[in-house]
Amino acid sequence: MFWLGAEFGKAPRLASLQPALPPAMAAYEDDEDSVFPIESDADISHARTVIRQMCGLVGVRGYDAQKVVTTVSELARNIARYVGKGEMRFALDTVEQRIVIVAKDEGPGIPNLDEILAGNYKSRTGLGRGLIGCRKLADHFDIQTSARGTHVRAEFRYGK
Amino acid sequence: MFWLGAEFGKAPRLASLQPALPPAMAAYEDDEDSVFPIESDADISHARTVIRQMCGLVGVRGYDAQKVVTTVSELARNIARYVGKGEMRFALDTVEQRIVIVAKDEGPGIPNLDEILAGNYKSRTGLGRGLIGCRKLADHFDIQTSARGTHVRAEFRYGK
Amino acid sequence: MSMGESVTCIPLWDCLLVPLHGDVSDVHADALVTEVLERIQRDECFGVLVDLSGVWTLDSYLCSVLARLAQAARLMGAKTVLSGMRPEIAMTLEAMGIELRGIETVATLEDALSSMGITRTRESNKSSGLERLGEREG
Amino acid sequence: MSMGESVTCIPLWDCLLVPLHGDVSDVHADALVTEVLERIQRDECFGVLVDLSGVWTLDSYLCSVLARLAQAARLMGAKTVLSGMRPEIAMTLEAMGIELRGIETVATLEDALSSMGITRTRESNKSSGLERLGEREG
Ligand SMILES: Nc1ncnc2c1ncn2[C@@H]1O[C@H](COP(=O)(O)OP(=O)(O)O)[C@@H](O)[C@H]1O
Ligand SMILES: Nc1ncnc2c1ncn2[C@@H]1O[C@H](COP(=O)(O)OP(=O)(O)O)[C@@H](O)[C@H]1O
Repeated sequence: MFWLGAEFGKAPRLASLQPALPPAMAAYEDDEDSVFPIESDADISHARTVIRQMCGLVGVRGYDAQKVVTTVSELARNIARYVGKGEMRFALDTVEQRIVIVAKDEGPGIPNLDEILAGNYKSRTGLGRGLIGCRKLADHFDIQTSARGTHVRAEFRYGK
Repeated sequence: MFWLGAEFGKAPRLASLQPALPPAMAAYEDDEDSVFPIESDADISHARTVIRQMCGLVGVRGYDAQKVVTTVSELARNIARYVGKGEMRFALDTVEQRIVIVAKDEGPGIPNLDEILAGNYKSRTGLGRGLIGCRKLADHFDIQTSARGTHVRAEFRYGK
Repeated sequence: MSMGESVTCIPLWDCLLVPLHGDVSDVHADALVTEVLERIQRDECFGVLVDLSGVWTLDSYLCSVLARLAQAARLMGAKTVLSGMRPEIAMTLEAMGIELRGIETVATLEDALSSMGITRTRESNKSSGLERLGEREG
Repeated sequence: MSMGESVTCIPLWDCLLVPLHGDVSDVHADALVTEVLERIQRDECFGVLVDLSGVWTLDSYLCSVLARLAQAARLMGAKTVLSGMRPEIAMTLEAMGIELRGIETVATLEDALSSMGITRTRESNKSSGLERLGEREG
C-alpha cells in the first residue's frame, strides 16, 4: 500500500508486497512531505487536484473518479471550515486495488454525528449532505469523532 | 524607486527619496528572492500575474495596465522560448511615477534586431510583432543585445 | 480556477451566460454569486445560464451556492438554468442524495436558451434536418 | 487557468462556444487548438465562437494561435468568430500593429451567433422592444 503520507508509507507489513509503482507515484512513497495540510480554500483545491491526478494515474475515470474527488472535497472543506486546520492523506493500495482517503483533525468533534448520518440534520452552512454523501459514495466509510478530534477514512475500490 | 528585485532594490542613490510603500509592495523591497526567473510556461503566467497585481496596487488599470502586462508577456516568452532561461525584474518608481520592466538573459542575442524593429521580419514561431510591439507600447524602450545575451528595459508612466 | 481569477459572465440576448470551468474553489463560488447578481441588475437580465460543461467536480457546497444564486436571482426577476452537467457528476450528486431542488437543469446550453424562450432562426447552410424552430417556448 | 486545466468547449446549435478566461498560458493556448479541431470533427460543427470576455491579456502569441486555429478550422469547413474583446485589449493590439487578419471579430456573443446566421426567435416575456429577429443573416 502506497500512502501519500509519511505515517502510513512505512507500514512494514505491506512493504514486501509492493509491486512496481507508476513513476509519478514513486515520488510520494515514504515521503514525509506528502501529508496534505488543510487550512485554506487553496488547500481544498489543491487536495482535489492531487487526488484527481492520482485517480488519472491508475486509470480511475468518470464516475469512479468523481466519487473519490468529491469525497476529498467534502472532507477537506469540513476540516477547513469547522476546525480551521487538519490534514489529509491519500493512499493507493495496488494489491487490494483500492484508493484510501484519510482526513484527520484535532477539532471539537461532531457531537450530533448520528443525527447527521441519519439524514435528519439541517445545516446552516451548507446542504448537510457532505458526510452522509461521502458515506454513500465510498465502498468503505469509517468515522471516529470525539472531543479530541475527528478521523475519517474512506475507501474506494478500483479496477474490475 | 522600488525594485521588485535584488540588484536594483539596493541602489543607495534613491534610498532617501523613498516615500511610504503600499503595504503589499513593501515585501518586495530589497528582497533577494523577488527576481523572477523565467524558464517555463508557468513562469510566464506567473510573471503576468505578478505584474497585473502590481498594476492594480498602484491603481493602473484598463489600457495602461494592458500595455504593461502585454509587454511582460512578450519579453518573458522570448526568454523562455528563444533562450531557455533568464530573469525579469519589475520596479515601481513612485517618485517619477513609472513602472519599469527589465528582462535579462545570457542567450545568443538577436543578430537581426534592426530588421525586427523595422517591422520587416517574418517570424516562424509567432507573428514577429513582440519586440516591435513592446517598443510601441512602452513610454521608454531600450534593448541591448550581443552574443553574450539580451537586456531589455521598458518603462511606463502612470498617474496623471 | 486559480487565485484571483475573476468570474466570466457573457451577455447573450437578455441573459447572462456563466461558463464554469476546472476546479471551482469556494472563494470563486462565492464571488460568482456576487458578480452574477450585480450583472443581473446592471445588464437587466431575465435569465442566468450556468454552463457546467467545463467543471471538474460539483460537491455539496457548490450545489448549495448554485441553489443560493438561483434563489436570489429569482427575487431579482431572473430565472436560472443549469446546463452541461456531465453524467458522472449527475450520478455522484444522485448517490449523495443532493437534489438541486428549485433549479432547472437541462442537458445542453441550447436547451437552456430554449427554456428561456430563445430558439434559433436560421437558414441551414449545412446538412439539412438540423433545424430546431420554436421548440419548447419558455 | 492553472496547470492541467482543460479547455471548455460548449456545443451550441451546430457551433462550438469556447469561452476563454483569466490568464491563458501558452500550453493552454496550444491545447485549445487541438481540442477545438477535434471537437469540430466529432460534433460536426460549422462554427467556432471564441469568446474573450473573461480573458485578461491577449499578446502576440495568443493572437497567432487564434489565427492558426481559424485557419485550420476553415480547412475543416468551420468558420471562427471572436467576440467580447475588451476595448483595452483591442487598443493594445492596435498599438502593437497586430491585425488578426482573416478572423472575424465582433462585439458580443450575440453578434457572433448572428454572424453564423443564428438569431433568436422568442416571445418577449419582459419589457418589449427587445426583439431582434432575422438581423444579419450570415
Ligand atoms: N471535521 C469536523 N469537525 C467538527 N465538526 C464537523 C466536521 N465535519 C462536519 N462537522 C459538522 O457536521 C455538520 C455536517 O457536515 P456535512 O455533512 O459535511 O454537511 P455541511 O457541511 O453541509 O453542514 C456540519 O454542519 C458541522 O457542524
Ligand atoms: N531574448 C532573445 N534572445 C534571442 N533571440 C530572441 C530573443 N527575443 C527575440 N528573439 C528573436 O527575435 C525574433 C522576433 O521576436 P519577437 O519580435 O518577439 O516576435 P516573435 O517571437 O513572434 O518571433 C524571434 O523570432 C527570435 O528569433
